[in-house]
Amino acid sequence: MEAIERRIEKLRAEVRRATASGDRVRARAMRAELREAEHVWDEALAALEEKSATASSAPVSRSGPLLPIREQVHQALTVLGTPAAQRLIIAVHDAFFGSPLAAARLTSLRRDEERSFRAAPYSRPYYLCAALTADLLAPARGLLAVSTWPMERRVIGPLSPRVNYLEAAIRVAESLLRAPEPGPAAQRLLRRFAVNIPGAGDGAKPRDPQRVAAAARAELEVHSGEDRAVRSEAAARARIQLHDAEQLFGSRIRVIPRTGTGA
Amino acid sequence: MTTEARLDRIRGAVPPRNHNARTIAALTSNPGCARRAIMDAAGVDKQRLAACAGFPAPFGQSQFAITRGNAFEAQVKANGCAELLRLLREGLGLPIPEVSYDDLEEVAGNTSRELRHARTRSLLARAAASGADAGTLFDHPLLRLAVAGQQVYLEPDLIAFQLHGQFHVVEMKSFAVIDGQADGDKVAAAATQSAVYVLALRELLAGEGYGPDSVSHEAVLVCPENFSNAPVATLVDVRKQLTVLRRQLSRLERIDSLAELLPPGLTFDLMIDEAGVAFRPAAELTEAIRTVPARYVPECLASCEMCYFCRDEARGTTAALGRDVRDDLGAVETVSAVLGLADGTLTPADEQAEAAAMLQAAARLRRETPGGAA
Amino acid sequence: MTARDVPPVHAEAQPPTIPARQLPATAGDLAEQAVADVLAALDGLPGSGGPDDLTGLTGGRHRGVVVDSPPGAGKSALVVRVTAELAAAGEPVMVVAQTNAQVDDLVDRLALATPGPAIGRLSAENYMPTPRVARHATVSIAQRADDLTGCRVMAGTAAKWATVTNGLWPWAVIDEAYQMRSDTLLRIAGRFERALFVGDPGQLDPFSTITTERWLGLTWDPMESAVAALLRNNPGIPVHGLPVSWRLPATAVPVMAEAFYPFTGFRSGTGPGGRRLEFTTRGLGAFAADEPIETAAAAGWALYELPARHTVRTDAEAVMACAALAERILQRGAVSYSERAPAGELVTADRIAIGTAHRDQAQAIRSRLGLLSVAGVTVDTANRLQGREVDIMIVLHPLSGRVDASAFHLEAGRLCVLTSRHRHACIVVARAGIPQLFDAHPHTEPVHLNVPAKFPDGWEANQALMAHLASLRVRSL
Amino acid sequence: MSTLTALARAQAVARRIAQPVATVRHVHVSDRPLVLIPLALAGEANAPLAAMVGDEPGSPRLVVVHQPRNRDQRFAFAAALAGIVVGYVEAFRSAVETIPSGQGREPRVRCADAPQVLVPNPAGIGFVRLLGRSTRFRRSYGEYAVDPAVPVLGRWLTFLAERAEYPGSCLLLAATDALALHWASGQSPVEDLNLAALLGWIDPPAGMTGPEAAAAAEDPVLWPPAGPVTDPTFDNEVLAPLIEACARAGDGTGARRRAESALEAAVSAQLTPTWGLMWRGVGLLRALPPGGRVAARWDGDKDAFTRHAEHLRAGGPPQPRRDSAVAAARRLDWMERALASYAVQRALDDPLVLAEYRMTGEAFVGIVTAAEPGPDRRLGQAAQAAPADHRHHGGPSAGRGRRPAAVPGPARAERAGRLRVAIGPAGAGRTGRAAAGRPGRRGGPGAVRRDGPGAHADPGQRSGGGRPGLLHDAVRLLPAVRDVPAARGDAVDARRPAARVRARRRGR
Repeated sequence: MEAIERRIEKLRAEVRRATASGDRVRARAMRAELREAEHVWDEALAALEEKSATASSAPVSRSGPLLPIREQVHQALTVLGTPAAQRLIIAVHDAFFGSPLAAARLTSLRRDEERSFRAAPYSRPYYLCAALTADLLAPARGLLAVSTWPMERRVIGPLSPRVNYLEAAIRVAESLLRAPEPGPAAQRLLRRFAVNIPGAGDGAKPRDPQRVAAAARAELEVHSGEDRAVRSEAAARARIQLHDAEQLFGSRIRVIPRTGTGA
Repeated sequence: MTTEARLDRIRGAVPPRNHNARTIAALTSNPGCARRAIMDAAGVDKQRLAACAGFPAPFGQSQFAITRGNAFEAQVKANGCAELLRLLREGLGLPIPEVSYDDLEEVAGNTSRELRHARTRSLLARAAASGADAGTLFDHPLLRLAVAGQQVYLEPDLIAFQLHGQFHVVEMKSFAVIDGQADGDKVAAAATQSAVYVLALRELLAGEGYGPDSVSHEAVLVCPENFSNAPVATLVDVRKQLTVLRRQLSRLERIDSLAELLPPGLTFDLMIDEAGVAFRPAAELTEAIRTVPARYVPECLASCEMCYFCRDEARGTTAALGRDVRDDLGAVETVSAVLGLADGTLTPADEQAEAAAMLQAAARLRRETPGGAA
Repeated sequence: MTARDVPPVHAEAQPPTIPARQLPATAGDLAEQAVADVLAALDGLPGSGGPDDLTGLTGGRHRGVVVDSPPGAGKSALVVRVTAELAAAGEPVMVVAQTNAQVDDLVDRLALATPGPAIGRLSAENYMPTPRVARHATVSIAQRADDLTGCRVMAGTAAKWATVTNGLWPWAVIDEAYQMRSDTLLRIAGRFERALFVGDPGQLDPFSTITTERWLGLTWDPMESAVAALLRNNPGIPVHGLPVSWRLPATAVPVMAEAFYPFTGFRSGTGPGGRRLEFTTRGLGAFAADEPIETAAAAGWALYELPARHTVRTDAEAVMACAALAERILQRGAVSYSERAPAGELVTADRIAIGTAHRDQAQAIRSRLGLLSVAGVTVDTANRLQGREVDIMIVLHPLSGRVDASAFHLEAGRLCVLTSRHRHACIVVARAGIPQLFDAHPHTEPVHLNVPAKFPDGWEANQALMAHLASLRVRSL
Repeated sequence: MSTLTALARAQAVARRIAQPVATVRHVHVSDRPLVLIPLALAGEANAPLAAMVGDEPGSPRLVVVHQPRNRDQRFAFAAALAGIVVGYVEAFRSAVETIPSGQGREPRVRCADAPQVLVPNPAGIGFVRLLGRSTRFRRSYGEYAVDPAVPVLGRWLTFLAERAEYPGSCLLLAATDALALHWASGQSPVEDLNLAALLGWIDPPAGMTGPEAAAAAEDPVLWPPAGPVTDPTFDNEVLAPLIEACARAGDGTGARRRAESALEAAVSAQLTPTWGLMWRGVGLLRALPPGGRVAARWDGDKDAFTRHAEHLRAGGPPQPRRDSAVAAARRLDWMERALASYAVQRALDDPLVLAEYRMTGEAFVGIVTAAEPGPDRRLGQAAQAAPADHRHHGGPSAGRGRRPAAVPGPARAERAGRLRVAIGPAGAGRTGRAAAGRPGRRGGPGAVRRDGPGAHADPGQRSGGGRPGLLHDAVRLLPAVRDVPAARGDAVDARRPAARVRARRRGR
């Protein structure tokens, strides 16, 4: 035991010296050894504890409804009714379905969906797909949408991020009204929306959903007209220009990137 | 040999370290240092060089700081910059209709810098031209600035337009503003970096035929407030930083005069093999580095990767003890000379006579004072 | 001049007859318009209110007028005139200046300008009346305001006024307001209803021995100048500017305006050639000091450059050079021709000053002058020369002989004071290599939020001035 | 900084060991100081990571946050720290002493002693200030309620941090400041901010020279930074994996317990070396004989402590976020006076400090041959410099003896009077006014010995020479007689601390 701890100390020092002197190669090697040693130490300690037989209760991990991740995301997106980014999807799901979403698995989701679509088009009732940028009809960074939504809803013009945000706020507020007794997570979510919408509420006081929705509608008035114009124009283009897969997952320019010569 | 070729030789067989706002800002921290000027102009990897010469820099960034920084920026920009819009509206009077958001971090899934820069240029030009309803928030635009002859790509966090009818550089930093105040050095660094972006943005718009007034000299600094994660925006006047930067950049243009003084064969090449291991002997490097005069002051310890090397070189000089100390010692250059003059064993040169008188008086006082131990 | 040092002069040169010196400049020099404007502005002020209006703690109505005055724009004359007018209108006025010398000057000039109302000189217990105060029958001196009842005009230093704890004056006239700290304003703000703040924004800021970041960004930061705090708290307060410098010659104004008053600017009261400096004797180039003083006489400026060298503060060569210049000017019998003395008047020792950054430098120059037995030339630091006026100014450049430029030595206000005292010519003495200091100067000063950036920036201002002087450089032998 | 201190640094370089710049101790060192070494998580605003704290060299106590980003754990940390710090501080409220206050007024009662908290460096003081700010407004009820001890801690920490700005106060000290006040190292003031390096210069381990010890001290692996900032390589290679491990392991599992103990071990390893340094520093300071006026200044600290304790007992409000205009003006006035009298007291306590003023011609040495009462009240303490041998140090003075606490000894007559001084050790017998208030008269007609290099300057001219005497400073700083140009005339010297303060905030 002592020996291992001393070794760990020594390795840590080594790694730090290596990184400090910019020697990445050596650092990597040392780090590997260190992790190994730490693992050994952990094992050994664990073994000791087993002997001393401390009946530590097994971890009780909060297990939500065992839906596949795409179902959970679909639920959240359905609440929002607009393309949304990971953070928001997770927050919404947490607020209304009370089970945590594994963020890690979300990142790969869009790629998986695209693969499955290209393998067997339209074999699923819906796909979690991309939102498309209005100008280039390319996938908008980090946004998820539902394939069954009309194209107008899935294209993103310059005003759309704000418009979507306001619409999401309205939807969340309304769902909150419908919910029998909304939990604190839902309350927090609404508050986070309210802070950033003029006239939606003041200070840290819990806000009433109607007021938030009303405020959101008021600002929406300002943007919606112009936004809708851009979106429907883009949607029209998309319907003509893009083939099926692109309709859902966007088109990418493939430029051979010239290697930056520092200039 | 052209200056460019000369600088390439000095850097050695590695691609130049690209400048960024931080390194450009650093040009102002010790502009009197020829060593630093040459290395920066040549794009030398000072961190690695110092390490190979046996004096690894005392820097390095904690991943906690990095994570925190990214998380904060992401939070402020989430949902079409919802939080940022609130700050710009409440704090700086951005009109409600101004919510347009353009993401310039990639162009249709492509992240080539040329492409991004071209798109940045066209979008900003359009906004400038049509004034209203043509873009308000531009996320991660890619600008360009000529530094020592090379075109450097710069990526401000965000640029806001239609704020008082001008473009504003928005800089997001994760250091806290507590009761309206933040760490003065961090703010200074942020201000200088913003100034770099302002310069680059003005250069871009000048190319489109717009005057400097199209870009505000007030940058918007967004930081977490007090001990929360809630962001707060403050306007920072960067006019001083702009004048300083312009001057230092123009001096960097004249780097050739400096380069000419150096031995033609000079190079800091580390002889790195394909495994990424450097083979150049430290002694050789040391010799090479020393051919370029440095201007070490203790403040370098906070800003320059070469600091430990230069400090070691400067041992025994009064400069190594700090500006004030050197002043108080009558600008005598070395410690040994100071002590020699003080105890009279060194006969002062004419220009040292007064310093000598002063030092002797000081030495006498320390001697005479019980416990002075002089 | 004592007999000992007879200059090498040309026999036929005759010193001109010297007209009697007139009284120091007063309203005569002052643009009537400016006075009228200010009085009108003061008329417009609302009446009494909580003293807090001034310090801005409650904001609200403005009860002050600020007058920015570039060097020699008739600031004191304005103060005297306005005070006189207000007093004449029958209302008590408290006059506030920053030093006893300033107060004495004002009292003297007030007494001369207004034989009418009695003037009270509020003073510390150990104050000894200067002749220029004592000579006036209408001036009475006391330590307590209560002992001066009946004096319609009462003058004292801000520090003294801060000890006056009761009484409310309808009017206050505050001179050199940019040199008053805002905490002092806070102390005296309770004593008056309406105030006129007069000062030169280009000069040195007030100062504290304490270094703390505690109050940074507060609009009532006690380390700020009174005017700065006043304006930050009451943005609406009217700010007037005196547009004309009656002191600085046409040769000086463009340079000074560009370097130190970039936003307001001002012009010279005298046109090109309106002032002339001549010598009654020829130099014959016998003295190193001849060329610089002749250059200065011709161009209004000269840079007397000594060989580059890192020196201690009291650089003996520089010290000797400064002293020699003064001595030589007197030897050569400089005569100044101006609107005041069209026939010309001899530049006597009391019309020459030598300015430095540090006291020990001033001290060294004094002793040097002592050895040359040149008497009567004022030698002092920028801080103490504020408000002084001379014909010829000799400046030991703050950066001369330094290894590096420091914030202190770059301070715009310091250089501005030193180079804005003269009516005719300014000679800057410096070691070579100052421009290099600018380029090498590290810009590492911290930046603080909600603290307005201060302009002009000393680094820039210094460069502007040096750039101008470069063409008027005389290298020492 | 003066030429003498600078020269001492040069000598330190040559002799490879720090040189004394004081002959007596100018800070009070408690018999039972509380050493506090805080660590914060990089990138966050005052997110505590750990603290090693205690008033016993042998028994440091360690408080660690396993999830520094978790706000609840932050306040749990504050509560744990409160248990130690508040306990230590309030223990001093019990014992009181009675001060006869003369003039028929009844005697005062104040705490017999006061707490003294020692942190490694100025950044440590900054941490105390911020932790105080982040906790003193917390409520122990309602939403986000915290342990009742937390706001109390916040108010005490704030009190200490504010006191630390007060010249001459010793309630909260940074070890590097206290040491640098007494020794000049052979490195720059910036580098002096590294406690390990500074102590290396002052007290190198056997067989090592100062510079060697200082160089060794810069290896963050051997000598971890004294906080609050941790070394980046420690963050990335050690701390991050351990925190991650804690997060991964489920509550109450053996894995979690193991991860936590591993984290605690690692953090404690970062703190222990500094803990040792702190007590070594305390030892070095204790070894110095205390200056004559140190105790009097500590009495001032006791008064301040007593006042704040009363304020708390009376249920007074917490310190505001920022000073109001009036509070700011008043505080600045206090601080300026304190600074003036502190400078004077140090000069009077310590010939080596006085020597700095002799160097600049602000003070001089002579034999007091006679003293006659006179009207000049400004002579202040000048007469009391070193009463024992009647050597008279003209110049330094607290002015008007406004702070009698700081004015021990001699008769009023002497304080308000005219001195006849024989100048110089040689006692040439020339006499003159020893010290007067106005710059124009300081030094007076009688020539005094000029210690500085400008000795050639004719004495009659001394008046304006150099900076104005401390005497003048002190007098000027009383607002009633503040003389603005003179005040600004001191810019030269006052900018220096400014420069140092900036340097500090850069150093560790």
